[in-house]
Amino acid sequence: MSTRKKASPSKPSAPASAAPSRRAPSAPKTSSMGLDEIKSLIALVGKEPFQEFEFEAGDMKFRIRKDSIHAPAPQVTYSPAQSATPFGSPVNHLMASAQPAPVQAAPLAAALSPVPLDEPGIHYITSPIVGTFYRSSNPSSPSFVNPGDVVRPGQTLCIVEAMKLMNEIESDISGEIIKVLVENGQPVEYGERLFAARVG
Amino acid sequence: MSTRKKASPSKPSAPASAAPSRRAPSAPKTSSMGLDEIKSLIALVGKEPFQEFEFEAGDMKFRIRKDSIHAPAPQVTYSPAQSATPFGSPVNHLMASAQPAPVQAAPLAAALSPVPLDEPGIHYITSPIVGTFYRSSNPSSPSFVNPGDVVRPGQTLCIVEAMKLMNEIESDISGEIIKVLVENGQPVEYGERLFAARVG
Amino acid sequence: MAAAIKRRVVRQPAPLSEEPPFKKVLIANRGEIALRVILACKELGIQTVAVYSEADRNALHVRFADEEVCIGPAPSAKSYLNIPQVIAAAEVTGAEAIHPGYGFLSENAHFVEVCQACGINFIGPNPEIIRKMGNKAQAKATMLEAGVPLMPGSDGVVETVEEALVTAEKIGYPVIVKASAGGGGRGMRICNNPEELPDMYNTARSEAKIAFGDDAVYMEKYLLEPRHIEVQIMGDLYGNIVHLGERECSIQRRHQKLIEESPSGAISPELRQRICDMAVKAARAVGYYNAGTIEFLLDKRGDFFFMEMNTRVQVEHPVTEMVTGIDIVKEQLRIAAGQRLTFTQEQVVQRGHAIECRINAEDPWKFTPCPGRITALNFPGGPGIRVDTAMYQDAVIPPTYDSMVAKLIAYGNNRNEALARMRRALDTLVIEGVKTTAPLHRKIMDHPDFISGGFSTKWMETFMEEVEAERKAEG
Amino acid sequence: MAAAIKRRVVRQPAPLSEEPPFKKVLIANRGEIALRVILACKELGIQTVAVYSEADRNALHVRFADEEVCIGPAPSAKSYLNIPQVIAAAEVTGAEAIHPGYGFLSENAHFVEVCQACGINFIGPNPEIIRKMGNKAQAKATMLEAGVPLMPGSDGVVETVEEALVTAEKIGYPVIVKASAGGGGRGMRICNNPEELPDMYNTARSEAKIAFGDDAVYMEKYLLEPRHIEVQIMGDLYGNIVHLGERECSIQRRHQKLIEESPSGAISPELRQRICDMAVKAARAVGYYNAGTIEFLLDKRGDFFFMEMNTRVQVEHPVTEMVTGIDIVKEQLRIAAGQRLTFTQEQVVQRGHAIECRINAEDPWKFTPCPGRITALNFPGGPGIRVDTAMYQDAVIPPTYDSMVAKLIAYGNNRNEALARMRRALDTLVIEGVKTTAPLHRKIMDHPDFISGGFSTKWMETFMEEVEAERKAEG
Repeated sequence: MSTRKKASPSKPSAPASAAPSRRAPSAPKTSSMGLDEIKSLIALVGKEPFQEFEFEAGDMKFRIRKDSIHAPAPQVTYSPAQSATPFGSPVNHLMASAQPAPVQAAPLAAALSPVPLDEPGIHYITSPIVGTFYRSSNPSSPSFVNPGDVVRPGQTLCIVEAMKLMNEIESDISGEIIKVLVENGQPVEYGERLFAARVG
Repeated sequence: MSTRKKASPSKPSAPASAAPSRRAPSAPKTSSMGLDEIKSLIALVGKEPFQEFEFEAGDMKFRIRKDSIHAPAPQVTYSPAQSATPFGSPVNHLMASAQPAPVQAAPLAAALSPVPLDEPGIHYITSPIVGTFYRSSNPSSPSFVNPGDVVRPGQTLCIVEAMKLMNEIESDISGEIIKVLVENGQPVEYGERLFAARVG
Repeated sequence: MAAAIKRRVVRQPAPLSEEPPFKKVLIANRGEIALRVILACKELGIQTVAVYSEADRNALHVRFADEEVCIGPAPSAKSYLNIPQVIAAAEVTGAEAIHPGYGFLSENAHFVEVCQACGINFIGPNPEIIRKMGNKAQAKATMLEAGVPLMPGSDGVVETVEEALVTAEKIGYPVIVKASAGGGGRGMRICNNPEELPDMYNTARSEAKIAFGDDAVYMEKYLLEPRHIEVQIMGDLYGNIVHLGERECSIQRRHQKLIEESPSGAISPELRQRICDMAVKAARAVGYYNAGTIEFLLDKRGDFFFMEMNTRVQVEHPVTEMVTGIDIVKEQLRIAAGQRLTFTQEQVVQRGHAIECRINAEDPWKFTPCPGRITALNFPGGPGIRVDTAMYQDAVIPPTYDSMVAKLIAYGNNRNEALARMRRALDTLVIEGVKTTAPLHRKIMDHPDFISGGFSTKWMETFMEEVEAERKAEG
Repeated sequence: MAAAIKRRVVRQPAPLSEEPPFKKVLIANRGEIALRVILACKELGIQTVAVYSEADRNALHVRFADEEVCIGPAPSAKSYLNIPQVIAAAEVTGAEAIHPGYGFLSENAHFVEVCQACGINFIGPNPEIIRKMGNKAQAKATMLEAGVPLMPGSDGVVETVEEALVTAEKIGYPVIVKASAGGGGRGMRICNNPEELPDMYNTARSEAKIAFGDDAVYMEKYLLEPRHIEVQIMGDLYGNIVHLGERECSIQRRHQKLIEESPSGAISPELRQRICDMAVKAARAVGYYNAGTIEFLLDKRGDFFFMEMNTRVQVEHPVTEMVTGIDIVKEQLRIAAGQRLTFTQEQVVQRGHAIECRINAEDPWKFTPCPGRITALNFPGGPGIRVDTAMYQDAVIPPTYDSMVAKLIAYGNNRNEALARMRRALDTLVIEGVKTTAPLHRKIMDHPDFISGGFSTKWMETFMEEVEAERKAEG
């Protein structure tokens, strides 16, 4: 799945430092240590110039990770097959948002998005092909799905037209559609997010 | 003063990534530690220039990681007047050592040097000019100074000849000459270390 | 336009001396050639669309195009070779034409047909030409008919000594007798005259029998120190075909060109005239248009033989551009838009000398690919140096595609000046993080054979043996 | 050699087509011009010695020289301008000759004398020529004597209306009357004919009196939209002097050139002949040798006037190299070694068009210097682009020296092609970490005046007013 956020404002020239582990914090099962004590620990760590703090005692375990503006953008990860963003500031780039709102630079657009990116339990259905996105089989038909609809694997969600062929895009999960991410009739690229769904 | 060690073997272009985790050795296994003790440990770690701190005692375990971006590798510093080494490996460079020993790459030569570099209490007398280094006023005269000699400020240590002029180089400290770093008759550049002396 | 297809801030186009041949062109390629086409488009005022695989998200051709479309995952078959995705990308961006670069879909006649069916202008010749020239047998038959010299040989197996003698007489000595089932030098004999032929013929047959269990042999002309000489051709839609002189591409390893130059030191003005005229004749025989290359093998004695035609721009096109001053890629775009050639044969002048070194991310002595991250980079500059590359410091060379990092092109008023410039260009080239073939090139530039120009397509083999021996001696 | 003077592994010099003019040359400069000279030396098989200040320890000219000598701390006066240190560096390394580049010691006659006294070959003309051309009054007197046109004017103060009328008649209208004590436009009047002169003359005097308490005025020819045109000269030690055509350098800000081209669009072939012949005449008058430049102001009507002579290589020499194919720096080295010019006047042909943009580390609109670390870098490549620079990603531009980051040179078969290439070169240039003037250049490349070639030395002022107004309008 492609996040489509290309250039982070800071130059990620040092991938080694840019790949922090991101684990969801374990739920604190309090035992030997009381809640107040944990709180005071957390407060202390917050004051210190730490990036990460892991703590384990008995069956209790917690981990703190700060993401300051100094820290590399969390969405940027590198795999060997992926190269670094070519040069830092995307000064020449604009990203047209799906909304008719004025065009927004990528990071800003992301910040304004009502759907939090990569939230646990949220699944994105992406386009397997390049083409034009249609929500219904023809202009007079109703949309295949709307936010709020519960979908099953294999259910048709939309059509991506390419080379005069109408390609039905099917759901790969069971869940509830919470947002349609592309406007009807708009072009989409490979890996582009079409729908956000809550799995379940 | 110029150190004359130009190229470090690793490229200092990514200071952040150049700071591998340098873990403090784990504390000996003393068991159950109170909250105050943990706090004091945390506070201590915050003050020390560590990147990571891991602690394990009995069933308690914690790990602190500081943001490496805030703390670039200590050996790499940039001053406005100094630029980064142009590219990493000095593959094309050789540095002829002052000894008649085979030529050595710079870092290796430094490692072999019997005089520790920048040791506390050691002062280097450097050449203020480019020219040819002579230890005596003429070939039949004795050297101005020899290792073991105690010198005073203003005392002539050697001659650097440039443009047919014999420039007497004077000591800028009181102390004992412990090593002559340049062979008689050899060219020296601006800022080049000529003598190592023990101040006092 | 949706979020998918990012648009850059496009500057107000400046007044141009010529109308752009196209409004928007999609480049169905990656790496330096994709960037090269983008540069040509920019110079002509054409908007550009980059397509890219997920592995190339941060590639320079993506950065410098006006629009970009991700067309699939890293494997070429699923992205750069995926015709429906490429066509759909052109459709959704409204690109009028597709430049295929070299490799990938550039010589795929089916792709050209799909372009045509979708009303997209393919920047290259038509599918019939591509198909004809892509089929070895058909290409040879066409050339034979057009009177272009082919490598002489027997028609299949030579059954008897008498037939061998007749055949040898027909194709001219020296000849080589080869086992039909053969390979690796066994069952192979070179004969210089009719006296030694009967013995050689029989020995070859017995060797073939022993080695392969089959004593069938065939015969071919044996080329003494052949050179790979190719001629750059350009033709428009109105039947105008011109050549842009020859390129010398004999420095090859396993049929991979390493170094190319123009002009060739092995060619006299008279021979140049003959070989270039023959190339134009060959192109005319297939009604060729757009850029193409006719490859010949040139014998020591000045005989040359058609090998194949490439119906696309070549990796080594810059050396021709440097000596002729003609921008081949811009001309390709103009031709595809239906414009006439902007120059006549008389206006094509080879001036000075150009050499190209292909710098690959490979071990310079073992040629094992070396993908990875570029940690430090300095490309040479100054007079007479051109660099065609899509690399930058911190870029990652993926293992998925070819290993070319950059093409270094040196130009001089004569070969010696070009050579001196290439040496100093290689001496001031810095690429760290991956191994490259630059040290190999630097060594070749100092070799007496290369300096004198006395080399054939077989030279690299000998040279690598020399290198190997040297390396062994050094421990 | 001691530890001080590091030696690089020097490759076995390859067989050369010409004997190196020198064995070893010291370059008494830094930045791109030091590297430029090193490249020329490398091409000629000459060993190089870099000198550097402590601020330039990691500079590319140090990296690519064969030997390097630290000659002092960052301030130029203590390093690059420190004659004893430079000479001592040549002595200890055994350099036979010193190339001064431009700036620093390049026009210091005393330095040349010291070189001579120490038996070191200075790559440039002799101290007498440098001294003569370095002194404005003496240079003008020499040129007057040689019949080179000077800017006409009064001999000092003009005392009466009658004298003003006579002087104006002599120098030709329009004339400018200027307060001797003046400045800032006050006490300054432009007169187009004898009718308006008496009034203008008197007004100027009264204004001068009020403004400066001194009513003395002098007169000069007033140039309509003057252009800065300069002619590249090369001469050898045997009295051969040739010109390499002209350069157009009218795009200047506060007498700092920003953009240079060759040829000039304002010059007809006939005028070119006249102005270039005059430049040769001027050079001959002082017995000039090595590379030099005669700068003229060219009037709208085709009259031109001697401004000054630069007795060294110019920043903008690459545009001449691009159109003539002559390597000026290599030729300088050959001349200094006593070789004859390798070409005759007849062999010098201006072919195509070249434009140079000086990219400075400055705010593009306010021109405040912006030293700092370069965090990302991409120099343009491809056909027709030359980059002269000593920058690299991660380099630090010290505040101590001039702010030039790179010279971008675009070549094309004609001005339009060169312009298109410069545009796309600027569009694919990436310099991050410091501000540069690249956006200013990009804007100029799109301006109708620049495109049409209709500009004078006064143009930048108007252009910057336009820019300012635009920026204000945008908020």
